[in-house]
Amino acid sequence: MSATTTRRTTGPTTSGTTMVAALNAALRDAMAADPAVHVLGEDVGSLGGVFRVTDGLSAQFGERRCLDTPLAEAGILGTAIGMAMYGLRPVVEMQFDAFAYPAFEQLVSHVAKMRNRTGGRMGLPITIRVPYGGGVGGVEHHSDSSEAYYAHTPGLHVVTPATVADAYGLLRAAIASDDPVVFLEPKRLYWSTEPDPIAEAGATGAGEVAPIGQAVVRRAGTSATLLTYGPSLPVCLDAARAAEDEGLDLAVVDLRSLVPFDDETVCAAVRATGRAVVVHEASGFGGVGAEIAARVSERCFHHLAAPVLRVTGYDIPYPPPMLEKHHLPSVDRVLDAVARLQWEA
Amino acid sequence: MSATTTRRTTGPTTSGTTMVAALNAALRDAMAADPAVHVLGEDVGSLGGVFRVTDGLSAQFGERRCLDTPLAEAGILGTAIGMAMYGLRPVVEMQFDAFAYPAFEQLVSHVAKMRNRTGGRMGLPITIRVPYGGGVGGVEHHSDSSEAYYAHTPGLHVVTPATVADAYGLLRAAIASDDPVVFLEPKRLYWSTEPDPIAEAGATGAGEVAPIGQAVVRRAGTSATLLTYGPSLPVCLDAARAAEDEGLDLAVVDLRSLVPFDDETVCAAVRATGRAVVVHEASGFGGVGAEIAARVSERCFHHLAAPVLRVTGYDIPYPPPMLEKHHLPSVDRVLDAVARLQWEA
Amino acid sequence: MTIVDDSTTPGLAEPPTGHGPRRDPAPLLPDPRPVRVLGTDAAAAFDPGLLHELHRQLVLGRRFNQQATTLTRQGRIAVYPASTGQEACQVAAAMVLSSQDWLFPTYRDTLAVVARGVRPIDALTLMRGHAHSGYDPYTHRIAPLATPLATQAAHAVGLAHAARLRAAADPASAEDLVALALVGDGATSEGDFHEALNFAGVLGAPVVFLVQNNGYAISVPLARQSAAPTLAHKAVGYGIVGRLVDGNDVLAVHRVLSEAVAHARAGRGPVLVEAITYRLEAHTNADDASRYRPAGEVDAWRARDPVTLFERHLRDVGLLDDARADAVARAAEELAAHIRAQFDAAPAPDPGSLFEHVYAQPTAQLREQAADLAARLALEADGTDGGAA
Amino acid sequence: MTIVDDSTTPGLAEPPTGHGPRRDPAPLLPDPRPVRVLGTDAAAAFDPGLLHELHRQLVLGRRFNQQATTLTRQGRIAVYPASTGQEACQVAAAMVLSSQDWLFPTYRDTLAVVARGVRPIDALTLMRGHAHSGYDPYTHRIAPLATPLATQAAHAVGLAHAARLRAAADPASAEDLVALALVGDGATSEGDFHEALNFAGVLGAPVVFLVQNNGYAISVPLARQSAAPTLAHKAVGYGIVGRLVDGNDVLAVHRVLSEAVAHARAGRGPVLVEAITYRLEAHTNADDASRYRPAGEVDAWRARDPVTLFERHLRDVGLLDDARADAVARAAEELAAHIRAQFDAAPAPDPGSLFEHVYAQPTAQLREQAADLAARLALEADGTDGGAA
Ligand SMILES: Cc1ncc(C[n+]2csc(CCOP(=O)(O)OP(=O)(O)O)c2C)c(N)n1
Ligand SMILES: Cc1ncc(C[n+]2csc(CCOP(=O)(O)OP(=O)(O)O)c2C)c(N)n1
Ligand SMILES: [Mg+2]
Ligand SMILES: [Mg+2]
Repeated sequence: MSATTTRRTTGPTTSGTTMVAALNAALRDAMAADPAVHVLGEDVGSLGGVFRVTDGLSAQFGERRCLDTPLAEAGILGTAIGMAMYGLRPVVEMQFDAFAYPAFEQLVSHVAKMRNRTGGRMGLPITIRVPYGGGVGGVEHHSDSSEAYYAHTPGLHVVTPATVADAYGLLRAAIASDDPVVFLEPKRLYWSTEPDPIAEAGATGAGEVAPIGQAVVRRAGTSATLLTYGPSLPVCLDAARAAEDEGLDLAVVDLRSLVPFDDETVCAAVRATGRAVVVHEASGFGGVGAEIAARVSERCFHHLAAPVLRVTGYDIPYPPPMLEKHHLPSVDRVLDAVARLQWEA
Repeated sequence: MSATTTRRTTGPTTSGTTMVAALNAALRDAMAADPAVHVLGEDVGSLGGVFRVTDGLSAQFGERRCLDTPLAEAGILGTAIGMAMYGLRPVVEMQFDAFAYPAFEQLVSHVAKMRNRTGGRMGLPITIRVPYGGGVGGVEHHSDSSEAYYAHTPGLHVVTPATVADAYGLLRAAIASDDPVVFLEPKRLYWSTEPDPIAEAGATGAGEVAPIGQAVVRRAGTSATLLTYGPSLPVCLDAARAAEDEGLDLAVVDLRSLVPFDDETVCAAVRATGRAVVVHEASGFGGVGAEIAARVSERCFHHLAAPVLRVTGYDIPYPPPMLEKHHLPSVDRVLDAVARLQWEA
Repeated sequence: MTIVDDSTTPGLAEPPTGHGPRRDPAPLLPDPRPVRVLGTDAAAAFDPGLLHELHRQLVLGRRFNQQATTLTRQGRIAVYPASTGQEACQVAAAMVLSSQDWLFPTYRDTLAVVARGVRPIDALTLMRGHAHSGYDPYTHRIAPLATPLATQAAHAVGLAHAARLRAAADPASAEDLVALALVGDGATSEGDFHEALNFAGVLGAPVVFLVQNNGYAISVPLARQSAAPTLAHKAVGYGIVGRLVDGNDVLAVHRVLSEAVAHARAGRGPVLVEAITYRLEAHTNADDASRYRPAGEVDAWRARDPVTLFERHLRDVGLLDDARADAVARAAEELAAHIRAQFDAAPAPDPGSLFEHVYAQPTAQLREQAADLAARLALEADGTDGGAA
Repeated sequence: MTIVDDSTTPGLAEPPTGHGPRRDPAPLLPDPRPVRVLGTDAAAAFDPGLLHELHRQLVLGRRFNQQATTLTRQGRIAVYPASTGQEACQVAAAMVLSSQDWLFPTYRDTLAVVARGVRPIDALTLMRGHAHSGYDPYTHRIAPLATPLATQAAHAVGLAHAARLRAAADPASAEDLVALALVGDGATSEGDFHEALNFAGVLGAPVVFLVQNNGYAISVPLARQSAAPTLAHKAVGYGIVGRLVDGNDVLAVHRVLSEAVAHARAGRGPVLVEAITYRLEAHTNADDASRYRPAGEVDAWRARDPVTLFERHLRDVGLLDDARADAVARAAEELAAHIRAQFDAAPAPDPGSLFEHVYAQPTAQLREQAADLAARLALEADGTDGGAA
């Protein structure tokens, strides 16, 4: 099945669906559609995962298809590699962002490289689901934004939904992809239902498979362009609404896929306004925002009226719950950056 | 001992010294100066390390001070953490870049975070030596450039020497630092002796401790500025020499320290020419070059006559030996990028 | 012990080297019947003072677990992984250590941390959410509580090894310390557990590993975690001694751990102790244990509640009467009240602290970012106070 | 077997659940005397055809090791980790597998890969430096040779488990396959080894782990690697069967591995086999073994050369005469000549291949980069050919 097919399924269609429910439906539909799809991870069975994303799967498909593994992330991913070698499509759950790190070697040295190593003979269609990011009051090691590590590793696709529909659509696409996909789920949005209908071109509808590699303009605008993804999308949309009061019309682009990167959509949106701010939760230094700012600056240089600015987490370990609000990009910080876009120049 | 003291030691002073010998001298001097310094890793004892960087240390200081460990990188780093908790200064050798990945969780979740976690009460003065990069005909997994992973992790210092003198001086500073330092050694330069004397301001002399956090201008120039580090410095210096024929006078900045980043030196050098190219071996997407390009664009925007360009490894797994020359930034690729700096504009 | 055939057929003699120590496995293998003391003659050997202190700690510990759980219901602690049902292990782990020893707890071992002397509010800091850790690890010789499972086991080995290194280099400053690393049954599956035990075995480091086998890793039962005869049997693979103990029998845990600590302290190498116990509450307050275990199972374990078992023993041997029980219960209530009061008085954390301890000295970059946040907060404060810039 | 005390003191009865399978350790523990067949009566049970085939493979294997090492001296192979001295393990590992089975080699196991049918030049591709892997893993059911130690052990478990899953879901397509994972003694220290064995034990996957214990991990002797009685004793910690075998006795390795494969294939679970052997050459051609081991030790092991030991046995039992020995030697020379010829004919790799297989379909970004390189190479070619643009 191609990763870019768009087709109707039994996915969630009601407007009150949470992102968790959408992800659950995507897994369920994928497992029903293809017996090669197997879910494995810590507590994914009878518990349904600590976030309930795998709820009911072991009951419906049996414990063989939805396997509670021993507590060892390298072992889980290593086992998934072997399963994929034999033709299965494993979907691995990492319980939290920081607990994917024990599997880093298997991910970087094998998952990302096996197809290349074997001259295309052995691909590993593994989906690695990682609940990521903060804003949920998690204790240390439960709120990391680790996307930069994965995005810098050739051979991986890196995808992150920001809407309920995309949670469904991108997860279906990830599982259908013949390449490994690191699928980053913004914990902060797990319990959000679809926000007010967003006027957008090319957005995924409910129950549709979303294409990997395509950014989407969530809001058109003429003054400046916000480039963002995952948990920061709602912040940017709020900022854009707030900016209206100041007479600014901000465009908001949801990247959805960090790798492959959609230069076309991003550059078009930036050229249209001549000003851009990149927004993400991860620490700024060496974050994905650096890549976005660098490539936008490179590709749109003569369209830029001001430098591309970044609003990100600070360059500190993720803070304790009581302080995390200071670390996370806020509407205010986004608006401040917009204000610094040299409007007089 | 402060990381930024500059003082004479018994380090290498002869001009024919290789980088391996300089690193070895730095370890020897540091161990002699401070009984808290302990070396540990795979094959660091009687073998002296696969690159001989620890040659003779176990003979001179005893096996307790220079310990051959079991073959387990997470265990090595985890053990070093405990040793540092007790007040020692462990210097860990990772045998090759890709073999540091098993220790990723210990590095990211503990080494980088312990001081912050404990409100400054428990620092971990660990030096993690990682031979990195390609150009030495290594089989797969022996040529990774992993600096971006470390540079994006708050709490770590990330340092990489490009000259023999800096190999000595930065390693002494790393070991003396009260913070953890990922010390990246460009394998490709291991056997190089100091190149032709380089006219440079603020460069480390032989046998001196080099300050962490200070870039150095290896070559002044007026036309454009090359920003680079580690194994790519000689390539940039060669490119600068070659550019002379075309009437271009290229400045070359050796970053030496990726974290902390020396904005001052870098921005001054870029503002002086108005044009910049970042050069490194690692894959470009999400590489350290993205951060450099982004922050230079942000901080020097109105001084730039052209976008900051990047010459990097391609976005592919590191190639096999017979093909690596195509992947590595070459003088030609650097000159091509310089040529694209919109000289007519 | 010889591991090779004695055959002397020419050319087929034993290999020239045995490739290593090749020690006798017999003394390493655990007795598969968990050590019990309660209800046996061995109980009589315990000093009444120790018995009373163990009792007091158990009752206080239980109350601590209850109070912390209540605070989660009130939203004053974000998350609390209760050790209810495991108090015998928690209390014994703290009590067998001397002041020079180090404790390496997991996220579930707040009670052991408190029993070793940390103020309850400081021990609960991580779970409250005010800071990542609330106590000075050097004051109490306790590593910070943290969640990455099994990683602390290697730290314990490194610290214990470092103490031996220092003792060898400078006998005057020698501390005969032991490091006690706590681990859950689930965490034994992590590679870090393996690497730590292997390093400990090879280095002969004075470390005791206590696996609190409570039968579950969140929802995953031990049968899906390991097919080993017992977790203590893992010891043999590292050339270290394995012991199995009834984790709900506080005297048994105390005895086995004391012996293990003495063994390690004497330079005889590390010990792996598996304590069979049960967590009576859910994994944390956020967990729904009914999804993965039957109520009957919990009830059966409740009948083996470590506090009740011990109280029954003390009453049987005439060391506990109602008056003493009441006094201890009052002390427990005082502890609970004290904890609540500490929570009332706790100040909010300072946002400036975010940047202070990332490095020994903040970098220029962090000073910039700290200034940015400070300016933003000043502005907000002005706004809130109605003040004008 | 019961692991709890039978005591029936009220309230002190055995824990309500044993938390897991708690199986009997006795059948899992290895006999600490390595299995030997050569020089024992058991040797007589082997079929002469098999004996001759083993002999041929051993001689060819030795010649292969020599030829590959020679090619490193000529600079035609960048690096070669010879298995000289370990040929009995290499050959037996390949021969005990059926066609439906899978082999998961380490970087030292080129010879096993060749013995399973891969063309020598293709098996040497990684070490030559032309590509990361030279053979189709599906054609031969051999995972690519790769260097990250112990990581392949988990892949073997996953593949073996997947085969069982498919067999259960679709009995018609069932393959009774076994995965054989090769590991070095040093690699047993890695967390990945532990996690793989634990998964195998819990899943009951049909995997055999063969540890070639050659006494060293590069320079590090086994005594610094592990304090275990034997590496095979690690099996008990995973609830799997451990066996110890003389790795220089090809008949013993063949027998023990055959039994292990049969055990796994029958659904009786995984097996860990430790073969005690020795690498007679340096770690690789880049290594200087004199830095860490005495010449006398090497000489002593040379006296137990697996090829010589086996030839002596065959001559003793009248199955090898000079004529047969010469014929096999000639075949070995032909193999060596064939390898040299293959090297002469091997084409240079295509730079365009760098971008082709990073993903199933190259991304736009990679197409851009491939075009950049292609343009650069075209320009260079023009320059070299003296052609003008
Ligand atoms: C490396 C890592 N992986 C996953 C987790 C998530 N997690 C937290 S507790 C837990 C279960 C731990 O079980 P066990 O070791 O038996 O300890 P217990 O909770 O029973 O005390 C898991 C999977 C984690 N904290 N660290
Ligand atoms: C994860 C990892 N760490 C380190 C290395 C570097 N290295 C290559 S071979 C080797 C020694 C391996 O020893 P052993 O497992 O005994 O295998 P042998 O070489 O004896 O066949 C080491 C440390 C590696 N390849 N992978
Ligand atoms: Mg548990
Ligand atoms: Mg070995």
